[in-house]
This record gives sequence, C-alpha cells and structure tokens, in this order.
Amino acid sequence: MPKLTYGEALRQAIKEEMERDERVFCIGEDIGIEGGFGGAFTVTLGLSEIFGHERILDTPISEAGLTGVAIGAALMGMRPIADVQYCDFLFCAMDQMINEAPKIRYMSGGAFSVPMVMRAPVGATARGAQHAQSVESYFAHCPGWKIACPSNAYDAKGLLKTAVRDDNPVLVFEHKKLYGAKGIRKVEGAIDASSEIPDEEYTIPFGQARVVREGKDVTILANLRMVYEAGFAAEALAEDGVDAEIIDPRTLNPFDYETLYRSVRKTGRLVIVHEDTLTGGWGAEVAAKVMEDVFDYLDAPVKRVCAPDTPAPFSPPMEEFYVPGKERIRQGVLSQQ
Amino acid sequence: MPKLTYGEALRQAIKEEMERDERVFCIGEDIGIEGGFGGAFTVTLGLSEIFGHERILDTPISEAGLTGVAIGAALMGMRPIADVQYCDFLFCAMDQMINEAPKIRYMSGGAFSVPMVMRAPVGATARGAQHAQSVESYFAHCPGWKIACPSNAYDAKGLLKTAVRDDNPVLVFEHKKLYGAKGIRKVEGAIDASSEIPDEEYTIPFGQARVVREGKDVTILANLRMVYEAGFAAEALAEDGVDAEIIDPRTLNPFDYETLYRSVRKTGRLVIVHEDTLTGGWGAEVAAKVMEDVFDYLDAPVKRVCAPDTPAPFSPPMEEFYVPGKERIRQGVLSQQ
Amino acid sequence: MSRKTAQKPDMQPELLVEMYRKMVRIRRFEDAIHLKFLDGALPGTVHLYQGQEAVAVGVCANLRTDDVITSTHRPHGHAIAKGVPIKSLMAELYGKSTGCCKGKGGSMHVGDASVGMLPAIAIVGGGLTIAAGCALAFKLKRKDNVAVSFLGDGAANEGDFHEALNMAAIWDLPVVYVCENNLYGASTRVNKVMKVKDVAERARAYGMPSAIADGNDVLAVYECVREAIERARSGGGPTLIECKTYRRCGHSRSDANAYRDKTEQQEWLARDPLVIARDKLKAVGALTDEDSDTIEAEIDAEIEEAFAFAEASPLPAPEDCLKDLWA
Amino acid sequence: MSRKTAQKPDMQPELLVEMYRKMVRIRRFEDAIHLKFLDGALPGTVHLYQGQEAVAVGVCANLRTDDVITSTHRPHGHAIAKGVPIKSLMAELYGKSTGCCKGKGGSMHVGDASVGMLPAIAIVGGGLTIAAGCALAFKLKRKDNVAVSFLGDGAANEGDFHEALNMAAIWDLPVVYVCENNLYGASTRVNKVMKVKDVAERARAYGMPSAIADGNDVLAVYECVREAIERARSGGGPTLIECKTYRRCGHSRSDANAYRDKTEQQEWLARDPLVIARDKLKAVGALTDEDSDTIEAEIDAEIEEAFAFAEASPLPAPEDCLKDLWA
Ligand SMILES: Cc1ncc(C[n+]2csc(CCOP(=O)(O)OP(=O)(O)O)c2C)c(N)n1
Ligand SMILES: Cc1ncc(C[n+]2csc(CCOP(=O)(O)OP(=O)(O)O)c2C)c(N)n1
Ligand SMILES: [Mg+2]
Ligand SMILES: [Mg+2]
Repeated sequence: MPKLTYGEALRQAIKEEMERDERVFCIGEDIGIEGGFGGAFTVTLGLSEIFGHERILDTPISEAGLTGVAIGAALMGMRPIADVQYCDFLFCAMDQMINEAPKIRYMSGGAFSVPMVMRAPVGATARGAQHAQSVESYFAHCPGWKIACPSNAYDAKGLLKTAVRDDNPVLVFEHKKLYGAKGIRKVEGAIDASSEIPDEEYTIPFGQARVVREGKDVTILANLRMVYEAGFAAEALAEDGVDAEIIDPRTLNPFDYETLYRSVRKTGRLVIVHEDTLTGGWGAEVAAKVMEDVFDYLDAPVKRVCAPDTPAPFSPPMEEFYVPGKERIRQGVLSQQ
Repeated sequence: MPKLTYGEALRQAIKEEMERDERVFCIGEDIGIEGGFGGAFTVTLGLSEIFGHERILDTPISEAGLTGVAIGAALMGMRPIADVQYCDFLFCAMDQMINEAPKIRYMSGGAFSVPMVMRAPVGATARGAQHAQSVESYFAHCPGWKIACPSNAYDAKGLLKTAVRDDNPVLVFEHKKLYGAKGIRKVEGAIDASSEIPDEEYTIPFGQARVVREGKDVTILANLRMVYEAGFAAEALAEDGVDAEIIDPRTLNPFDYETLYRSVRKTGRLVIVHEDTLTGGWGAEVAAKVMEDVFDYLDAPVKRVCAPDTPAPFSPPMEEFYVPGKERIRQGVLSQQ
Repeated sequence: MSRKTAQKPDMQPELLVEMYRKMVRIRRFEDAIHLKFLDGALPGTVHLYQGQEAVAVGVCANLRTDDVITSTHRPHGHAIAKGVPIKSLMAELYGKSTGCCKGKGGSMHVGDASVGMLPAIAIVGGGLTIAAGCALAFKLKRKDNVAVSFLGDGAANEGDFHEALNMAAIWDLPVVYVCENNLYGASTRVNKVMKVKDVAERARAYGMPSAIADGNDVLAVYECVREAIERARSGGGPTLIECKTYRRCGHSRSDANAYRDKTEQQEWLARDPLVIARDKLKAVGALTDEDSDTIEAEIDAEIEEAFAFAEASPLPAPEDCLKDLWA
Repeated sequence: MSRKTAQKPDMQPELLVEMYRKMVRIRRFEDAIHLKFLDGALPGTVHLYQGQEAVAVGVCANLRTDDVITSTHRPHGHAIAKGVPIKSLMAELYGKSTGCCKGKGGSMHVGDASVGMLPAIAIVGGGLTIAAGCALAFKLKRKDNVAVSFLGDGAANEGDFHEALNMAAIWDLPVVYVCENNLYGASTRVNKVMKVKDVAERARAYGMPSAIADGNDVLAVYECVREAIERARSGGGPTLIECKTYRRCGHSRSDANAYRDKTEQQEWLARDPLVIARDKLKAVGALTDEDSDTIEAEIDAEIEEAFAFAEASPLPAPEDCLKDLWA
C-alpha cells in the first residue's frame, strides 16, 4: 500500500471519480493553469493535463459565480467539484451556499437535486483574520448541506469519493496544515496526515465516526487538525493518569451520535475540541445533544476547548494562543476531573 | 404615553437619532422613494421628507454594495443604519458581514472602528424558503457583532437607539409579524407588539434580559415572535398546573446569562424556543453554557423547541408545523416534567 | 448592440396564434390570481406579470421543452410560457399538495422539471449564475440546448450579474440573458440606480453581444431572441437582450404604484402587449375577432378549471414539512 | 476612455525626486522582505509589489494625508506610498506589538489611521465598496477629500466591482478606482477570464469616465490620476483608471512564475519603472547619478533601521489575542 499525503489522497480521489464518471468535473480559481499552482494547495495539480481544461475548469476570481455555475451544472445532472482557495471566501458565495444549493431541492418539492461538492481549506496559518477561519459551524447550522472534515489522507480520499457520489450538496472542509505540501509550498507547523492508501477502491460512508484512541476516563471529540492536538494531549494526560478516548466525527452532518454516546456512556465525561470559535460553534450543538440524550451518564458538564471569540490574529504567539493546542486541551480535561 | 406599533417605534428611534446626531443616516433599498414603501416594512416611511434623500439614501439592489458602503462610511466616522429588505438577503452581503465589518477593528489592532447598524427582518410569513429564515444564529457565531432582537415596540425603540450609539457593528433583527403594519400591508397572523412609549427619551442597555412572566416551575427562554408563543403556552401550562417563567434575552450578544441563571436556579428546568432552525442554533450555545455553568441546578436536560432542520416551506399547514407555536412549546415543557 | 423592431414575421400562422393564446393565458391567469389575493383566498404575497407577457412568450416560443429557463420572484408568466400546466401552477399558489412544488415553494419558487423550468429563484440576481451553470452542463455534455435566464432591471445591479455574464462570455456558454426592463425595481426607478440608459449597454463590458427589443411587441421579442438562441445553440455564445416593457400591476400584492409618474404610466398602459399582438395578427390575417373571442373563452374555461382543481386539491399534511430535503 | 502618456511634468523638481525616492523605498523594502522570507525569518506569506511602484507612488502623490486609500492582499507599496512609516510596517510583518496593527493584521492587513490608509482588505474586491463608503462619508460631511481604491485585474471580475462602481457613479462619489492590471490574478492570465482587452472599458457600463495609464511610468500615472482626483475633489464624481503594469516577483511567497510566457516576462522586466523614472528625472535635470546613489544609500539605511527596530521590538503577549475586538 502506497503512502500518500492528504493532498495526494484528495487528488487521487478526484482522479478516480473523474475516470469513473464523466459527469464529474472540477471548477475553481487557479486549479488547472499550466505552470500554475493546481489549486491553492496543489490538490488538482496535474489533473488538467489528464482531463483537459474543460473538466478542470479555471474560473475568474468570482466565488459567487463559480458556486452558482456549479449549482446550475449539478441541476442539469453534472457532478461538479467546486473549490474556493480559502474557506473564508465562501462568504463571497454565501447566497449560493445558503439560499440556493441547500434549498433548491426542498423548495421544488423534491423535483430537482443539487449533487455538488464544495471543497474549502480551513485553519489558521499566520495569514491574518481573512485567511484563517474554520467555518464548519456556519454550515452545520444550514439544513441541506452534508459536511465532511477528514483528518487524514485515508479519510480524505474515502470521504471525498462518497461526497462526489452523494446526490446532495456536500461540503468538504480540509485543513491547511494537513495537506502535506512540500518544498517551497510547505506550511509552517504542518502535520503529517499521510496514510497508507489501499490499492483497492474504497469509500467511507457518511455518519461514521472513528475512534482514534481508546480510553476509559474521558472522551475527547475533535475534528481536522484538532484530532492531532487531542492526540498529543492524550499522551500527556496518560502521564497525568487520565486515559482519554479520542473520537473524530469525520462528518458533522450526518453526525454519528451513536459512536459518541457509546463512548460517553463509558467515560462519563466529554471534552469537545474545535478550531472554529467557541460561541455557537458546532461543539455547542453536540454538547446540547449529549445533554438531551445521555444526561444521566454525564459525571461532569461537557467541556469545550475552542478558539476564543475573536477573529484570528496574525502574529504567531497570539495565533498559538488562539488555536487550541495540546496544553489547552489537557488543561480542559483536567479541569473537568 | 402614546401607544406605538413596533414599526412606528423603530421609526421614532431612527428619527430621534438622526435629529440628535447628524452623522446618523439610513441606507437601503426602497427606503425613501416618494410614493414608495418606506422600506419593505414601512419603517422609514416619511423620513426622506424630513431628512432628505442624502440621509435616507436609496440604493440599487446591491446588498454587498450597500453593506460595504455602510462599513466605509462608518470607518470615516459616520453612523449608518443600513437595512436589507429580508434577512435572507444578508447572505448576498456575507463577505461584508463576516469578513469585513466585524473583523476590521480587530485586524487593525484597534485603530479603526465600524460603528454601523444593520437592520434585518426575520421570520416565516408564507413566502417560501428564501424569504422566511431566522438567521440570528449565523451571526451569533461570528465574533464582532452585537445582536439585538426586540420583541415589542418599547424594546425596539430602546435597543435600536442603543445600537446607533454603539461604537461597534450591531445587528438588529426584527420580526415581520411584529411590525404592526395595517391596511393592505398587514401581514397574516400578525401579532400586536405595540407598547406605550414614554414621552421622555430612553435607551435600553445591551445584555439585559427581560423577565416577561414570573413563574417557578420552568424557565422558557424565547426571543422575537417566540416570546408571544411562549406566553400563550404559559397560559395553557398554567391550566396544566405548570407555572412557567418567560425570559426574553433582548440581545443575543452580549447575552445576559446572569438573569437566565437566576431563573434556572429557581426553576431547575429550561426550555429554549427559537424560530431559527434547531441544529447549531443559538439555543445550542445557551444550552451548552447552562450546562457548563449551572449544571447542578438542572433537574432535567435543557429542552429546545425550534424550527426543524429544513428550509421553510411555503404552504400554511407546513409552515405552521415549521414555526414553533404554543402547543409545541407546551408539549416541550410537559415532556420535560 | 443592435436595436430590433419587428419585421414581417416569417412564422407559421399557427405559431403566431399560439403565442397570442399564451399571452392571453398569462394575462387572464394573473388577473384572476390578483382578485383571489384581494379576496384573501391566497397566502403570502405575489408579484404579477401583466404587461410583460410579450417577453415571456416571445422568448419561450424559441425554446424546446428540454431547454431550460431560470426565473425570478415574478415567475408566473415565465412558467406559463415555458409550458408549466396552469393547474399545477395554480395549486402551488394555493399551497396544495398537487402544486408543481407540492406546496413547498409557493409563488416565488414555481418550477417544473418536465418542461425545463427550474424552480424560480426569488433572490434578485440569484438565477443568473445558475443559468450559466446549466449552459455549462449543456456544453460539457455536447448538447445543443440553451438556457435562458430572465432578470429584471433591478437585478442588473447585483454583483451576480457581473460574475455570471463574464463567465458566460469567456466560456462562450449557450445562455441568453433576457432583462425585462420595466423601469422599476420595486419602487425605485431605473434611472436612479443606473447611469446608463440601457441595461444592454453593459454587455460590452464582457465582450458579449446584446440587443434591445420592444418588450411589448411579442413578434419583436421573438425575432430578437431567435437570433440569440440560434447563436447560442450553434456554439456562438451568450447574448444579453433587453426588453423594454412595463408592469401593468403593482410590484407586489399591496402596491398602489404611487411612485410612478402618471403620464409615464398612461403612455405605457396604452401600449398593451395583448392589443399590439392581436392587431398585428389581425393585420397579417392570422386572427379574426371571432378567433380572439374563442381564445379568451377557452382560456377562461381553462382558468376556471384550474381554480376548481386547486381548490379541490388537498393541503399537504403538516409533517410533509419534513420531506424533500434530501435526495 | 482616454489614454494617457506622460507629458512634460509641470511639477516641482522636489516632488519628482520625492516620488522617485518613494519608488526606491518600496523596491528596496520589498527586496529586503523577500530575502527575509526566503530565510524563514517572517511568518505566513507575502505578496510583493516590485514592478508596480510607479502606480502606488504616482497615485498617492496626488493625495493629502487625510484622503484615504483602500488596499489589497498586495499592500506594502500602497502603504509606503501613502506614508505608513516603514518601521511600523516592517514590525507588522514580523508580528511585533510595535507593528502598525500591533501584530494583529500581518502583511495582508497593514494600515495606519494617521496617514489615511485603511487596513488592507485581503478579500479580492473587498475594498471597493468600502472605498465608496468612505467617499460617501466625505460627501455627506461636505469635505473635499477623496478615496482611492486599489484593485488588481483579477478583482475586476468580482461582483463587488460591479456594485461598487455602479454606486460610486450614480451618487457621483469622490472615489477613484485604480486597477493595477499586471496581467495575472495569481496564475491566471487576464485574457483567460475577461474578453475585453482593457479593464477600463468596463467603466462605461456605469456611465463612469475612465483612463488608461502606463503603469510603469510614474509621471504618466501621476498625471492621469491627477485629473481624476481633481474631478472627484470638486464634485465631479468617480473615475476608473487602469494602469498597465507587471509584477517582477511571484504572486506570493512560493511562486516560480512558471505560468508566465518568457518573452512577455522579458519584455516587461526590461521596462523597470525605477529605471524609467530615473531616466526621466535625469532628462529634465531633476536628478543626477550622485543624487540617485545618495537616495539609495539613504533608503538602505532606513531599511536597516526598520529591520533593527522590528527585530528588537517585542512580540505581543499571547493573551493580547483577546484584545481589540470591541470598541
Ligand atoms: C437579493 C434581493 N434583494 C432584494 C430583494 C427584494 N426584492 C424583491 S423584487 C425586488 C425588485 C426587483 O426589481 P427587478 O429586478 O427590476 O424586477 P421586477 O420586480 O421589476 O420584475 C426587490 C428589491 C430580493 N428578493 N432579493
Ligand atoms: C475573494 C477572494 N478570492 C480569492 C482570493 C485568493 N487570491 C489572493 S490574491 C489572488 C489574485 C488576485 O489577482 P489580482 O486582483 O489581479 O491582484 P494581483 O495579485 O495581481 O495584485 C487570489 C485569487 C482572495 N484573496 N479573495
Ligand atoms: Mg424591474
Ligand atoms: Mg493581477
């Protein structure tokens, strides 16, 4: 089994899906230019040479436009994979993202569907407030979007393939520090999220969380980059005598509450970690649900360790404070014991 | 004390603030045309005759544009009151609403501020999915916005005046069924939200919830139109032998947890009601916070009664099912006892 | 930019009569709906199409069933012209489960997959990029279909207009943008919000051809659009067509049109597209007074039937609210 | 649309030299920053301005301190030209608390209220409507100030361009849009994403005057913009100016420019705006070789000082993250 980076795994998923189904095409800014970047994080690098510029379609800098075009193409039976260079730019296409893509099927009484994928990189990387957000929660609140957030190359490939085959709009949030870009495109503080990728084709069904680490004292629920920070924290906690279980939801909608509840029933404690800001973040929803559904199993209130309620600061010491890290997670867990 | 409708009270607030401070002006679509609507819900009706078209500025249908213009004017020391005709159209200006207005001050290190107000009508009124949303939760998740949501004319006037004087961006969500429009502009199912308005000037500080009804058995937290539905439910619950306390947060950010906690400590039960959809709604945050902070006082998990996770349907029977009403709130409370 | 006035139509007389019939259908439908609204029989609000019938009909007469259109908050005329049965249209306005969107959409979202009408988008400008996407799909699939996107003069100031027309132009997409310039966006007159006299002028910014048609003359619209549709169908790319027209009604349910100049109103109302069409048809001998009486009577019967259907149809169950979100 | 080539400058020689000095300051600053980046001494990414100096300098030479500019993801040149001290600029790139945004903003958000530079907006097109808003404020306050909004060719395809220019035009706002057409938006060549040859052509869609200047000739830019600024200041409304230019650097930190045609690159790089300016100044006797050596030496010293300042400055405390959100 070859080891692929997260970015390579995404690329492989796109390539396989484009080979499998000629309705699949990619649309985005700077994704297929010769000598160009292959997307802001090189995911589509080389694909225009294989599939041509019609199916790896470079657009003007027009996020609303390209999203609307993806919706229209999807309505006509195509399978667009659209992307924005940074998830922050989804807000430039927000009418399409909130009022159109997830509502058209419903308001047509089920007569039309919008089988599109939108890929968007999240996370803070010392670029300031407009290139740093984690925006999962805005969309987790919007009925009609499925949301995947792979934390490693294996999941990235399997979830993206499932996304392409889904008949509904699917958002795939990718974390910038996980792509595994090398050389001059390497991101500071990057994390190795590469995986052994099976030779056989596979997909990963939505709504199946992954137990990343088993433990009995506390459940840590974390997504994307936070899965790694939770892992570092769990190691430290082991030395504190706390045995942490880590769960990666893999998709936020649908959300695998069953796996989470199984864990919480065992540990009695839950700490939720996300890089998205605290107030109104998706962790609030999970905390509320957990309380509604497994209240009696909780030995302590659910704890959330998230970015504080500010925009992302640029300067590294402040950014490090902003993004939840190993030590803050560890403290969060300990404060709950 | 004259009795004013919600719409009239908003108009009076705008008029007084424009008289008080020449930096205040209004900007929006169809707000000041002679013979026109005075805004989608007549709030600015007649104001252009008093203040002229420079200060009641009609714009093209360009939500991103008018929001950006408001931001720019605010940065230069003006005090714009911008509005969109339906809150759904905020998504057309979402880059301005998320990436600019609430972040500019922070990313400038506090050197600039954006003292603007954005008004936006929420709520379902048999107009289908793109004119029906309650979108408070999207913005309650975004650091940098203060959010007011008046449920009656008195609050509408006092909160809007406070909003205009705040040095930060403030969103004022108004509910379409509360405006009190008459004659041909009357909205079906409208609720009388008029109040006696004191002759003396007043403002209402942000972050002060209002105890709408005192009770000892359960706390119902509800905003905007839901305050009334909660009231109807409370009356029915009284017959069921349940004495409900109703709290109207008045502002979602800042949020008056103190008043809420005081109530929850007394009643031991909390039901949160909002017209915004359930998953990831602002009620999730409140539920999570309540669990974090007053866990030990809770006799039952916090219950949420919200719109279901779908777009708003058009047809009245479905819309009635969609919007939380008296009976659904009552059942929510009873299921928790 | 070219200005089109109608030439002698080289069309079959049956097609001409069919266009006239559709215009009458739209007019009568909207008039009837308006009354029902005033009676309080219909929920929500409505944006009526009287006065603009020549545009929808003249445009759609050029389209095949599997060509698609996007529409706006004012979609009934487009729907009828594209062939949505008025029964299911009417039932939708009533919020009935037999409506073309099962009561989920309402007036502002009517659509019908089987006749190539996407659910109308009530966000001003929202349909423009979607139409480009439909056209892109046709291009990628090597189909010779065309997408038509209706928009108002007001929509031409939304950012989506810019992004959509630019993309359509650079990719030579088979899409035709039809701007119905009825001089107002809600209560705002077009000259207050746009310095150029003609929306069509804006096509130039995208290197896109454009044309202006008399939007109250169905033959003028038909011919002007035909050229654009043929170009699009044969790979020649998009066109922006501006149809100069006027709404005979208010902007929405409750609008006395007090913001409109009386003289302007009189001048435009005197140019009733139905009258213009009828006179032209008569002039070329395609229609007699008798024919037109018959058509009106037939249409009125159709509409009565549609009302009967809609009124007799069941309302959706409240819990149907939860259906149709996911495919 | 008018095309401007530089006439004999009717400017004070001191002003000419001052412009040249600013261009050198920008060039040397960016060159130095580039090296620091390659060394890994600076966090994040950077979009450099070498090659476009004549635009920022030629434009800002027309502005007063209390006029304002909006800038983009590529803002250092604009900042320096508008008068942001390079110490606080440099410190910002280092993420130091002495930076012009206290380290909160970084390269893409530099600004300085005291010299009329708004925090740069890194959302492509995001500054355009904001600039119109600043101009509206000037108008409402009856001030004769002007707002200038810098944008790239790529930004001219964003919906915000359309909405901003239209609003500026209909209200005759005192704002000048300066499009730096450097032929590329990231790796995408302008002709792939726009059918019109000149961005300036688009002004017509808003009834706005426009002009094209040689963006590598600071005098041409200066004169072209002067006319626009004067018009704006005296109530004559907005202008769109397109400056044809080229970036000498990659798009961002890590870019080998492999998507650019070699001949094109050579031709443009041969037209170095600094060389062009120096030669012109020499020709009119405003500058000697000695002067220019002195200027370079002075600037290098300034930059050294700025580095020393930035490096010696303290980093913000981690918890400073929580400050500056609320007024
Ligand atoms: C994005 C957006 N902004 C505002 C509205 C409210 N609105 C509905 S129709 C309308 C006027 C539209 O004018 P125009 O495009 O000329 O179409 P017309 O009504 O004349 O057919 C407005 C402002 C909307 N539906 N969507
Ligand atoms: C809304 C938005 N989309 C995409 C980007 C990513 N991006 C940053 S710079 C850039 C290219 C901008 O091109 P242009 O406007 O010509 O400016 P230049 O870089 O040439 O100065 C892109 C696509 C962004 N910052 N904002
Ligand atoms: Mg109109
Ligand atoms: Mg460029």
